[in-house]
Amino acid sequence: MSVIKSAVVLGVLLGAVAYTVWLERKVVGHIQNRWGPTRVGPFGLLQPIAVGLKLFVKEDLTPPYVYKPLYIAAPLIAIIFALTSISMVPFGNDVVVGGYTIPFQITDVNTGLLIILGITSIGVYGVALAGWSSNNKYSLLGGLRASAQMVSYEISLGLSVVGVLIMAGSFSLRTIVDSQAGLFWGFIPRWNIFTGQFVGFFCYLIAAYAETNRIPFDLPEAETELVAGYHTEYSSMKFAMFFMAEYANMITVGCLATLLFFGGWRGPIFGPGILQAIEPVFWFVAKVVVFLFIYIWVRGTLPRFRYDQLMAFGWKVLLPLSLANLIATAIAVAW
Amino acid sequence: MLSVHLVLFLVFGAVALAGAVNLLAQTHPINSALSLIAVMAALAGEYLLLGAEFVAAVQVIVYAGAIMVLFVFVIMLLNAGVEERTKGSRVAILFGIPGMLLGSLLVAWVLLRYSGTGEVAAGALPGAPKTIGPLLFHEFLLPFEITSILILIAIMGAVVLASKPPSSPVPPREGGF
Amino acid sequence: MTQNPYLWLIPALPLAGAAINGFLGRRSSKNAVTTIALVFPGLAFALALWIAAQFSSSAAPYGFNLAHWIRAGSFTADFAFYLDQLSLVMLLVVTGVGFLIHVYSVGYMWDDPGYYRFFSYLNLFMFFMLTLVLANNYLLMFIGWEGVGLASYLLIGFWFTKDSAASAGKKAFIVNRIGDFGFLIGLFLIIQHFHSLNFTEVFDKIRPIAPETTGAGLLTTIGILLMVGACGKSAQIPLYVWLPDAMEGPTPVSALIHAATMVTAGVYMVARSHVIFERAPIALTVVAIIGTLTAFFAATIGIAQTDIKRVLAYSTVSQLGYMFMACGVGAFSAGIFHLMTHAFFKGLLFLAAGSVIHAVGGEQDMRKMGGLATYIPWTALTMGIATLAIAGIWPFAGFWSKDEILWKAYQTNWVYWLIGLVTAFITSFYMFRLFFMTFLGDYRGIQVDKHGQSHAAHGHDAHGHGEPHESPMVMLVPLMILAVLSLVGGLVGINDGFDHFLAPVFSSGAAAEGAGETASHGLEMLFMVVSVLVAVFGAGLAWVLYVSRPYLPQKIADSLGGFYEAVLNKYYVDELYAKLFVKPLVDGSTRILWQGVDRKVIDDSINDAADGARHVSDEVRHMQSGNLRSYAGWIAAGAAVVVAYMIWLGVGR
Amino acid sequence: MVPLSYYLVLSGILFACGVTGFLIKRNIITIFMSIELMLNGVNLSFVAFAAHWHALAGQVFVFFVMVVAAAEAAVGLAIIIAVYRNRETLNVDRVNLLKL
Repeated sequence: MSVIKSAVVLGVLLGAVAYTVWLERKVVGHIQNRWGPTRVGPFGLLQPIAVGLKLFVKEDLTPPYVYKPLYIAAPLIAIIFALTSISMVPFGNDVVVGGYTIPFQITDVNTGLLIILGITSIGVYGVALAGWSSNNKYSLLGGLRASAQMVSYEISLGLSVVGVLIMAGSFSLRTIVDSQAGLFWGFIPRWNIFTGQFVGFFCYLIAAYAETNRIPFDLPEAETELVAGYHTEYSSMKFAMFFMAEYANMITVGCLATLLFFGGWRGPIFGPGILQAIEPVFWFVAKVVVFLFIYIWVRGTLPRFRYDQLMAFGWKVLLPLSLANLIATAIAVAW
Repeated sequence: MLSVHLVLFLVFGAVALAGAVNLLAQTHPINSALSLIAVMAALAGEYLLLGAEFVAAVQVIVYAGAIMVLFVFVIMLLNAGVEERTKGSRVAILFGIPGMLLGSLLVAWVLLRYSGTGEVAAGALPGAPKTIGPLLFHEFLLPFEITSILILIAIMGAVVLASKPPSSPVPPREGGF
Repeated sequence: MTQNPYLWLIPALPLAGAAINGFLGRRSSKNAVTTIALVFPGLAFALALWIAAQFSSSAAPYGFNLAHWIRAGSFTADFAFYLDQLSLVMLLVVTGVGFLIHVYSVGYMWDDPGYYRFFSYLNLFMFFMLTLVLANNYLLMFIGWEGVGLASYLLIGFWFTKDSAASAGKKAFIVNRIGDFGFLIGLFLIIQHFHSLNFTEVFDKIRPIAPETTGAGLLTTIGILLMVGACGKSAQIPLYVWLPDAMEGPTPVSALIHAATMVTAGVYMVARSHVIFERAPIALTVVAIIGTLTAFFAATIGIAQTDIKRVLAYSTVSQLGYMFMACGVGAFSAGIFHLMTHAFFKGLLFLAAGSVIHAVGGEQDMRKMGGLATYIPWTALTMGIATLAIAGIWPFAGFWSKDEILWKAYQTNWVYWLIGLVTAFITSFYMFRLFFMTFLGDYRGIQVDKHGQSHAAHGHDAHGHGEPHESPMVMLVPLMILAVLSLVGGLVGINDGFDHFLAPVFSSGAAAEGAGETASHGLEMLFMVVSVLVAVFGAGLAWVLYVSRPYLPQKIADSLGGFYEAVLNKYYVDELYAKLFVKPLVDGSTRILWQGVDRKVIDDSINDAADGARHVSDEVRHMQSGNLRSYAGWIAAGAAVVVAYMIWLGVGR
Repeated sequence: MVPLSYYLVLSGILFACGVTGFLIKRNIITIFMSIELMLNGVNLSFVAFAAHWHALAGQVFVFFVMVVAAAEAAVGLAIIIAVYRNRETLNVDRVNLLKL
């Protein structure tokens, strides 16, 4: 049962990763007044497959003087942890099919959020080790930047989430989503973002951008300074793994944002029974796609920070802000 | 009889032990660091077995995710290489390894022989955040606050220690001793 | 006990003066220093007079508890004051004579560079002396006792650049320590047995005790120890040696401290402790014997001295011996009476001597004086009155008190009386010798202004004029006042008036007193006549030897030979002490304490310990290789040992 | 059911490994990691005892150990950086000024 679910989720995720890439290219293209991919398939929809194929069949180049065990292990670590974290994410309500209750989730543990945080924190090693084992100063700088940046922003990330945790009183993502049921005045959903976690949400969003090394915080792979940062020396499938890991992480972050601040799969439910079973998943996916769009939008709009600005912002603005949010939430809840 | 609990315990224990030994055997610090991460992950598994899920999560997040990243970071920053061998190190190995084996065996023997018949069940004491929180913030409030002060001091100490020395050194006092 | 909240002001006022002058005097003008120095003791004197005016015997004793001091269990000692008839007499003497001497000092010390310092010390002395007199417990008294010692030390060594003055100060201090040692042990004994140092409480506890007539007991021990303290302070045999040397200090100091007040503290203390002494006849006898011997002994030394101040110093010792004799025969009030009159005439003598010294430009040797009566008539007149007073000529002050003592002494034992009478004769002789040598005959001093330089070392009165000159009024007025007091001061003793005034204090009185009253008045009159005759005879002898036939003394001295030498050299007592005590002490300290204990035991043990430590460290330091891992190894080894021990403990169980 | 002593033996062996690493490793960072290994070994016995005695305090103690470890890591690594800056080496045998 779990195996099937895992396989399905994994397949969907990889597909989503592929089409997030497509989405990104399209959106950025349009932002920059271009068309983006158009040649492969209608609207370039087959482009991801072509890219995948290309990467797959490219020569796997291993430069000399790299530290081989870690050079090989690094992309694996990155992709494995990126894909694992999705296993805690619930996509929708339980559905009952022929007497079997099927939760739309691979595993449901009480401390789901904690485990996701733990897994993402382990994910740093992929980037850091890749940078170090490449035996290349650009890579090393990228790795250093990545580890410092991710450790720093992980604190803000964790603290920004605690506000939601206080309100829900649980680490279980399912409980958190359930706590956001209902409406204000009949039309505003009681999502956390509307019930006081506005600041928390933005802290989360910014910290998440830094965690996933996305623009405007993509210092570890800043091509203008570091060639390609930590994955300078990687090519073909190994590069693809980093690539996929990055987009998988984006999706995970989007899922988490949806679950924590936007009521998860909650949305208007209507129509016949089969539709009612599908609709939560639809709402969920829709919200995640919105987040992915924002990701891409930001990438197309904002310039890159300087490294010292990044660290100063993380420690001097974001951390105090998320702390303040946490304290305010705690006081509000206690009161 | 081999219960699932025992099997899992043995598996995680073996991983932890292998990691610990590998930590000693490796000459490059980054390998040692990764071995240590493996040990920590295995121990997190042991904690989960014992029901201490929150401890396990924190173990992963704090230990593996933060402290060890710091280690790796420093190793990368200082570009630490393979250990040098010196006369002292050989002597240390000569005495250290047998000493460790002897000590471990002694401890193991004593513990197995004399520690009574205490047993623990899987998930014997569920350490959920909800149960640990009140304990931490009521019964152990003072130690908790003290550790926060400790952390604060450590942060300041780390900043002072690692910050670059002033570019223009203080001129020597005139007419001093 | 009646409360009198102004009591504490009397000692506090001079203290304020001392503090102000001591801290600010260096930068103040001389006039400011003078004002401060005179106003505060003057106020104290005025206050004392006011208190005396209000004093009524029925309300006495007065008391005032200023502050808690020591409270240990049931033992208490407070900053508390106590005023009865005895303290009142002392209070008036100290503040009155003290104030007059302050006034005199203004003139005497005017040119001294240490002017402010002198008055600071002098006021400090007043403070301590008044504390001593007014204390209501032995401990506070002891503070005053030590404080006057300190002030005395500071003032004897006032011209500390002069070697003899500095060593005289030290001598006074050290000799006094011997006495204080006895005093302290006496106090410890009192604490141990009576659990208090408060006069009232201690005496209340002692009164029920029967006199120790059969043998020496606790009270005798305490009495003798207290007497040792009194001997030190009041310069009695064998501790009198410091007082003549103390004349190195400025003359007003000699007058105030070493004649009128401080040296009488011992007498006051014995009188204050009369309750103890009355119950310890042996101690009382010792006091009497020591007093008598001192009186006689010091008087004989006084004959041969040529230094005007030293003659007075020995005379002081001698007169203090009289007071001790009085106390020793149980006539405490007579002793205090003599104390008072002595303060008047001896203070006057010293001040007049100071005036003489001032007049002749610092010269103190009487052989270089003579004929001064024409130059300094007022000084000569006042000094003459004082000489008549000390010699015991009717009706001067000394006559009344000395006669009282001799009469009481006779009632106890005629030997005391006889020696006292002989001493009175000698006193009269050497005092008139002093007077005649100084004021009559021809001036033998150096007329030229050379002395201005030759005596510059004295640090005072170095203006270069040849003629002896009269002192300024500021010095003469105190002389005159004291002269009047010396003239009439004894009249309070007529018809035992003084005795009756003090009677409440000494009410438990000696048994001898009652017996005295029954003796016939005729006998007493006879004694008076005898003592006056003796005094006149002594004066006449002095006239013969030093005025009409000045060549005779040298002849007598030659014929006496060795004995004269001995007297001239003060019976070699200082040399004897140097041989007997100082040298063994120095040698013992050098050989045993310094070279034996300090070098061989303490130094060597420390050096050996250090050497041992170094040898051990030389071996052990190899452990400190600088190798971090070896340190870690030691830590691990230590931990392993601890773990092994714990395992062994656990397994063993 | 697993005997408590098994956990303790594992914990003890991990601790012993940490001690040994402290003694035989030359690299300061590795030595530092050995200390962390020791702390982890101790933590395991804390959790095991907590389960055995049903006392959550044992788990709370683990938190404190972690906090101390974090503080120690921050300061320790800063010291290591300072040492490296001065001595240009991470080998403890070459950081030996602390001797006669």
